[in-house]
Amino acid sequence: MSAEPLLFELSHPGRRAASLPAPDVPTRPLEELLPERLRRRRPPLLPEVSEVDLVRHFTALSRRNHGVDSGFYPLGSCTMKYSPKINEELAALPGFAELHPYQAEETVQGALALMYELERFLCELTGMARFSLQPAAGAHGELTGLLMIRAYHEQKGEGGVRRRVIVPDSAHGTNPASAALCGFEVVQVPSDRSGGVDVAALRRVLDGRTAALMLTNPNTLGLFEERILEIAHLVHEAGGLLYYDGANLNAILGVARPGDMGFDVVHLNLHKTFSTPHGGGGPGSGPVGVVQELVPFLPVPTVEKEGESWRLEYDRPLSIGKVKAFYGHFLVAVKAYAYILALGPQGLRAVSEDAVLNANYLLARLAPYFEVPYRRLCMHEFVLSGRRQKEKGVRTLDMAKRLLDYGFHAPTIYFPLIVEEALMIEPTETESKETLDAFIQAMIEIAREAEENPEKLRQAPHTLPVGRLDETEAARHPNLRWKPALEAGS
Amino acid sequence: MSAEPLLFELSHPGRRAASLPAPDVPTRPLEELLPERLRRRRPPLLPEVSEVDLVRHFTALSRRNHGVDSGFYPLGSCTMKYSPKINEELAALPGFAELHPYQAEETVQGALALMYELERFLCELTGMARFSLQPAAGAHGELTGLLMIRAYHEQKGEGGVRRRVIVPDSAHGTNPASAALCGFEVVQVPSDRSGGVDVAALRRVLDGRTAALMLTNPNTLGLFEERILEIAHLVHEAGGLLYYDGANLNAILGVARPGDMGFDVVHLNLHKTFSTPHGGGGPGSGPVGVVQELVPFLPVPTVEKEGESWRLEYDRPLSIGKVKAFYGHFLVAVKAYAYILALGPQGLRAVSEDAVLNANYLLARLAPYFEVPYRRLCMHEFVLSGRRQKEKGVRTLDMAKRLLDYGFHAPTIYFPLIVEEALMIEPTETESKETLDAFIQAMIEIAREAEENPEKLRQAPHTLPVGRLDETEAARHPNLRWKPALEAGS
Amino acid sequence: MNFRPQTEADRKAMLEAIGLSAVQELFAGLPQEVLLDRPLDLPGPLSELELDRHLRELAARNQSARDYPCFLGAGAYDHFIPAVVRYVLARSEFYTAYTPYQAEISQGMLQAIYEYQSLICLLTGLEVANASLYDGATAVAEAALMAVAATGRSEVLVAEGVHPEYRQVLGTYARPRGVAVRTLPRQGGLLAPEDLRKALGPQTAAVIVQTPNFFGLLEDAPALGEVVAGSGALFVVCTNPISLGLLAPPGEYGADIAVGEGQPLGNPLGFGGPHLGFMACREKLVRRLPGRIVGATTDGRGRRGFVLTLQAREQHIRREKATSNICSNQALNALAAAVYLAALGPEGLREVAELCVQKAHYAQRVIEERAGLKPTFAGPFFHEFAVRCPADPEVVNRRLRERGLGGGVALGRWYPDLTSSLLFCCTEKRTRQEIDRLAEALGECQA
Amino acid sequence: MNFRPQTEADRKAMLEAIGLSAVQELFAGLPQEVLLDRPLDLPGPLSELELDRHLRELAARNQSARDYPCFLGAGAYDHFIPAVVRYVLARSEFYTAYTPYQAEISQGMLQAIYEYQSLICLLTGLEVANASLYDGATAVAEAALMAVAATGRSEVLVAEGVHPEYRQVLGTYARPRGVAVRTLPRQGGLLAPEDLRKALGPQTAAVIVQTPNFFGLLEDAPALGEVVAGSGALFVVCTNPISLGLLAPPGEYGADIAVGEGQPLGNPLGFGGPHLGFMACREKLVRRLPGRIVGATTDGRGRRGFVLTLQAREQHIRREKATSNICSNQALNALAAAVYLAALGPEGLREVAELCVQKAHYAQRVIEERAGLKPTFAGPFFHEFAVRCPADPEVVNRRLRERGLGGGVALGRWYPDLTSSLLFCCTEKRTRQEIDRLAEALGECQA
Ligand SMILES: Cc1ncc(COP(=O)(O)O)c(C=O)c1O
Ligand SMILES: Cc1ncc(COP(=O)(O)O)c(C=O)c1O
Repeated sequence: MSAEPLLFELSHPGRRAASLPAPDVPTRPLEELLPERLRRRRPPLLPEVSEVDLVRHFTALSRRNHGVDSGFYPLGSCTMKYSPKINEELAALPGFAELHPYQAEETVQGALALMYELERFLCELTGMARFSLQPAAGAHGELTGLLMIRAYHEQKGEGGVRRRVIVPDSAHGTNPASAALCGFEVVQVPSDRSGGVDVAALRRVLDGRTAALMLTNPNTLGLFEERILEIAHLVHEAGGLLYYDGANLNAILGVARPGDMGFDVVHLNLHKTFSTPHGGGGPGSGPVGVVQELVPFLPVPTVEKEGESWRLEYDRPLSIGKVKAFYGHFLVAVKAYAYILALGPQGLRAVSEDAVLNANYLLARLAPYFEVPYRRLCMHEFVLSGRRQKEKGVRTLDMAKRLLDYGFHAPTIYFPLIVEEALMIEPTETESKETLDAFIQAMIEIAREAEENPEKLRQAPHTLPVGRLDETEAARHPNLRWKPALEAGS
Repeated sequence: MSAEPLLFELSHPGRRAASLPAPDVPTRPLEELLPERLRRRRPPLLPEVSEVDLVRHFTALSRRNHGVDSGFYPLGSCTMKYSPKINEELAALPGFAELHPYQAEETVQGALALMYELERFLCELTGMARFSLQPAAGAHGELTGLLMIRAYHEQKGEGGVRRRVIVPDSAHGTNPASAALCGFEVVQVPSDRSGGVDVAALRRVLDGRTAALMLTNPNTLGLFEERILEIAHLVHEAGGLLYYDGANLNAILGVARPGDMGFDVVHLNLHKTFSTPHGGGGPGSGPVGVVQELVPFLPVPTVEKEGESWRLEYDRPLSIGKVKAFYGHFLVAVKAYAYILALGPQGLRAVSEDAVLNANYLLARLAPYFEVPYRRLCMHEFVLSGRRQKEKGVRTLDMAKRLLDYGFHAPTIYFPLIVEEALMIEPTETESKETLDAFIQAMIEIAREAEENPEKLRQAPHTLPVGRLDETEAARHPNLRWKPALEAGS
Repeated sequence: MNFRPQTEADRKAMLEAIGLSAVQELFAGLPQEVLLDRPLDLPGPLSELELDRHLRELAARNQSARDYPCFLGAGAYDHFIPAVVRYVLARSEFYTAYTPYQAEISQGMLQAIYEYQSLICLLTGLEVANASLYDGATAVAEAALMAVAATGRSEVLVAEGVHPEYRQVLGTYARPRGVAVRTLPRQGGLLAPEDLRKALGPQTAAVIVQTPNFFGLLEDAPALGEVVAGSGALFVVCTNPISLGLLAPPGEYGADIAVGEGQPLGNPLGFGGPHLGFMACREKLVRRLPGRIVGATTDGRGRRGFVLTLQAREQHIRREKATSNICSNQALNALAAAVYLAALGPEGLREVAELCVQKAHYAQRVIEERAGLKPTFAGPFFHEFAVRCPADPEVVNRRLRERGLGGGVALGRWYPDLTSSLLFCCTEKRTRQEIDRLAEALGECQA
Repeated sequence: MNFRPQTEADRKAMLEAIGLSAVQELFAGLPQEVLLDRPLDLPGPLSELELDRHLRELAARNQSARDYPCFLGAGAYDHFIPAVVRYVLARSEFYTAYTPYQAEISQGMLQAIYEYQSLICLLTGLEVANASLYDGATAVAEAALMAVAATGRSEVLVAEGVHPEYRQVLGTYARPRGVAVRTLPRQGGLLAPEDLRKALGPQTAAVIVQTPNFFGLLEDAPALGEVVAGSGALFVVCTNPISLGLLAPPGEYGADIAVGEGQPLGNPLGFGGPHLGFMACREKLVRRLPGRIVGATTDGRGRRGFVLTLQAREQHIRREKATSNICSNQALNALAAAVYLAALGPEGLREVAELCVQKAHYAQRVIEERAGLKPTFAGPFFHEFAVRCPADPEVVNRRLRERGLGGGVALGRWYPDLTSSLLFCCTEKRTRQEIDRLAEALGECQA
């Protein structure tokens, strides 16, 4: 596959793809409408290309990209499952995609009903009292949830003292980052030898300054926090709240609910568990649910039902306010709503069963070849360590790159931080045994190559349009945009 | 790129992609409804795959296929131009795609209006009196046109004698095949040295037995039949009709019209000139137009306008009848209609100007490296001969295969039959100078390779998922379908 | 809109390379008299925005099967199409390709067609299938001509229960070739084996029946096949591929050629086209088969690959001696059919077929019970059935439309003795509620 | 529906490999007390057909911008989106990928984002851009926090003409960080440079203005920029990217950070989301930038490639010390923006902007002439303008709807002194006829 030029390199003065109608209204000279001083002197140097150039360029780029539809994508913590095609069509219906957020409520009853119902579904799945669909992604959900926790403590007059958020060392980076964004002090608790929160250490940090403990359960090691009820009790006893990072809900749909474990606030990643494709990095959607006591703090607006009609409610005096313009990623919500309805209660539970089964199968089959830091049944994902291979001079990065040659996306690597040379593998329920077996074969092959031909791994990938890219160089001398020729010289 | 298994090889009992609702009506035992004897004993051995299998399989197959959107496709006589994306969306509108052909006329006024208007457009473009949109493709249009010619002669009492259709030796294979299908005797006339019809030879075969002369103009050599008016006069004088194979209308939109050249019947390939993508082999659409005298013979139904409404007319006593169920490839017609409106009169003429310019540019630049059988300005396409390279032991087939390695589709080869080792090149107007220049470079490179490294060409292609495929073997031991294991043994 | 990338500067440079100075000179070879001396009298150009608006306005002037429940069948069927079919068809590598003349760069489409051929063989129980024909009607006509060529005989017998438009097309194709087409009358909507036996003669090249036939009835195809067997004629069965989820494959009861309309397999109604003609036959007839055929072969390294094969049958090689004139076919529709069949699988296809059967039979029952309309015919049927209306069927249809319901197909148009009959179809998409509404409305409309 | 490929036989084999005998055993590690002892109380499952029907029913209960002309703006704009944008977004290699963590297998998305960043730089006249933020509102908030971090100061000044919801979100983000937000009042709808000068202080980290502002008015951004220059505060300009087809790029008049809502660039209204927050800044601020950034680099053979870079700013490396908590962003929306901008090119973008300007000004004129409604503000505006209604704006909107017209945004909701004003927007999609209808209807509705 030859290199694909940049759009700008394809540009040719005078070409053009899109066409526009001539003005059908009487026009006036632009000078009379927009003051000269505020006008652009030169048009922006956008590329000038024809429609065929554009189509070929982006078609070619797409062919240099791996998606779930291209093949296996065992990126741990990311739940790269197959998303039903029908959902894309449904979210594109003009009756959803072409609604303006400020239309009168009576003209968007279908949309409001959908949001209302989806909220109910998420409540049932998590055991929360209410949800807000507004957060744009998981991290945004964390921010929203922590703001509510903050507001809760403030309302109880403890805002000034409860300034600490406890986060396990296995937590996703967004957890501490969100806590900091909320103005909290981040306190890290270590994990114990079985991969769970070190409860003794937790006890030591819990006190009157504790605002919340943020947990991912199953955690990022793919392990269920077995002492969760005890932890919840301790946190609540200390006057803190328990926050659930729900990126991993895919493991426990219909099996267990954060609400029943004692969590007070939950965010979900619709773009993971609820099968809205990840878009190459987004858009996602990170709804936040809360127990009854925190309902007053939800962001505005909420969706309320009265009789057979739905409306947006802004009059919520204790609300943390707005976290985003309008009402969240509605078109993503459409897909999640469709997904839940398509699967139904049994289907959702079966999702988790197969997700966990697939993960344990992979783990069992790979265990002989890689170091397994925690020897337990895992949930929807598990973490291996590349320590054994490292001794041969092969790093986890090398194995990841080599996997690309086998036509697989690599697992998440070097996360969670507490496992040396981590490989975090999440197969999801939408992969067949045949695919898992092919992946196992490739991994075994790679373990063998690590012994016999480490150089091959260190040089990988070998079969892609580019070889291993120099990330250090990229960070040292940032080249972050195409520069017009004149400027480039400077 | 690794081999992609057959759907059947992916099959796994118990898997399934599509889901269906349970019956919502009271059901009765199937035995009571369908006699046992007429029922299937075993379900057909269709593959059993999940939706993700299906998506990955066909995504992978698509990546092993070259379309115009992937790159240059200079397949002569096929007019592989870029087709606007908007047209695909318009043809998919439920108001078009989900119409039943037997709906009441008052419920399909928009569709009938579109057909009516498209007929007018095609009349204006060709100088014909009326068109029928019913033929499914070019060859089907030929059949329809020849049937009308037959009916015309029959009506004049000459059906019994006018049984010959004259076809130049440069004609597309469908021309003689269609004539034969119509029960005509095919008489071939040779081309003269300048690539046109040998008029003297034509004179010799024209007589009272002549039903028609079928011409492609510009012909398949990409040359305009300069003596067309004389030819038309001769044919008409002999009592025959003149048939226009309009696959090549792309060369003369708004420049010249078959009707003005003396043609009586014209078929067009909407899937070539009118930019409806070819679908990997179809569907096409081959409307047929006729001069006033032949209008009574058009297939039924025609679309008629009365006041501000449109209707289908079946009551046409002289009609040749039906050539196809329903009304032709309506959804293809939608795209052609949109295309014509998008371009407008100047735009359509500009299409032909650029198509002809592109072809002549290629011809001028390639002429030093390949034998040019006819040294004239060409129209939208031209034919080279690989004779020079053949002397080095490199056949046109080898050069075609080698072009694939350069990321281009090959030209049409070994057609027209009258040019030895023919390479028939049609760039179309949607290719940029840069693309043409890249193609020229590749062709020059290949001409050089033919001198220096003929073996490399004979072994080409080298960069595709498969090497050169054994067509002889395929024809000798036909393997035309996947066979279930049991049967395969037999 | 403008899809030409050349700019004036490009044109100038290119003209220079050619040795010309103006674009008009490119057309210097055309006789002056044929040059159009005026601009084309056509509307446009429109920008994409205007075009979009205009076409949507036209589309909005139609009422589609999304706007009211469609009970029309008669050769075009309102089935549910899974989204995955549209996903695959939207891959531009497929839909912007030409016929795969260069196999190595077109393996995707070739393999897909090979899979399609295999699926059609599995459905029909026959040994080879082509890559598609234009539609069901032309497939019937091509089958007839194929039989004529294979047998050297000159007469074709066709059951009256074959779609009237298919029979018209058959006539159109047969006439100029001097092939006589005889229509065999129906008894109770069906072709009686006895009638067939009497009609069969030494000049009979083919016997063509359709099952489920135009009235939705199941012909006694095995019995008819037995009559044909040994007569020297070929037995051509036109069938609805969805019905083969439940019904015996034609290959099992003696069909030599199976044809039909493949639209129900994942192709939209499209106001009648593009649809998909499928054709399968016995292996021994393969060199008579019209149209493209894809075969598997290998490359120099033994890797499997696919090519267009047996091209000596085709027009571009054999010209006037070809088995047919067909060139472009319905490749993309065939791809849709392949994806559809694979999406459903054996169980899904059976379910669709059974839903059709159950819903149609329920509809027939409630129409009789609630509207008092009697079935026109008595035999077993698949998913279409005719009923007799006291009122003029066209008036009934209009009244149904006023009630937001699609009507039925008035049979009188083709069968003068059936002027009071309407043909209704139920696919899996029709709900009980829609059927009940139809039954009630039909009752009201008779007044 | 069911998207799990495992069959019972597969499950059995896999359990065996694990050493278990039943699926439930996989959950043995969960405390008994947390196991859900009942089925979920949820509807479904639905087949694809039922799902399709149900969602279409819901969609049909909304009136979209296709059903009536949309004159609403205020942060979400009804622009025409060329089909090519949807084509590119439908390539599953893009939309089913995750964030491109493994660069070599994700070059397509990485290059596309690099192109997007370049386009945003060209539009805004700034030196670096990130790969996207959630929306315009959070982009404003992130810019404020970025300025606070960069300057070490604690107060942010925001013009009252900044979208009220953006200011609310800014407040939500600022409050817990102890950042004070002061709103600068408007004079005639605009921020007066004098007022800004007075408000600027030694603790001012950022001055945030929007132009065209919420009322559609053009702030005197160059004058404001001059006031900010040298104050030690950063000048943050929120802008509509379409307007930059005609208006001076923020980088030219001293903006340190440019942010805005990218939805108008090829993204549908979507009832408010997902949209696209864009952000560009001066090079020296790059290590403060939130979110993903793609950079060009090379492989071992010197071939150009693209990677996520400067990750030391981000949460997965720096955790609580990161510049922001953002992880997933709006990659696909950014891709749409890139395709849209490339489709239009410089000339097309200027045309869209000019069509907006001309239509909006025409609308303002005819509304004044025919409906007698006076503009609320006097200054130059882009494609939105407020008018004063004698009648209650909510009542006017309802009456407009009865006439098949979209209404305007009632400003009283956020600006108590503007309760009688309605804000209207005209994009290139609005036709003269629609505008004339609006003007006439507005006249009728005042009675
Ligand atoms: C455990 C966990 N928490 C939080 C997040 C953040 O979610 P998002 O990327 O949607 O902001 C992720 C996603 O990467 C995650 O895996
Ligand atoms: C000159 C010419 N005539 C006729 C045809 C037949 O058209 P179709 O393939 O649509 O049947 C073609 C297409 O290949 C052609 O190029």
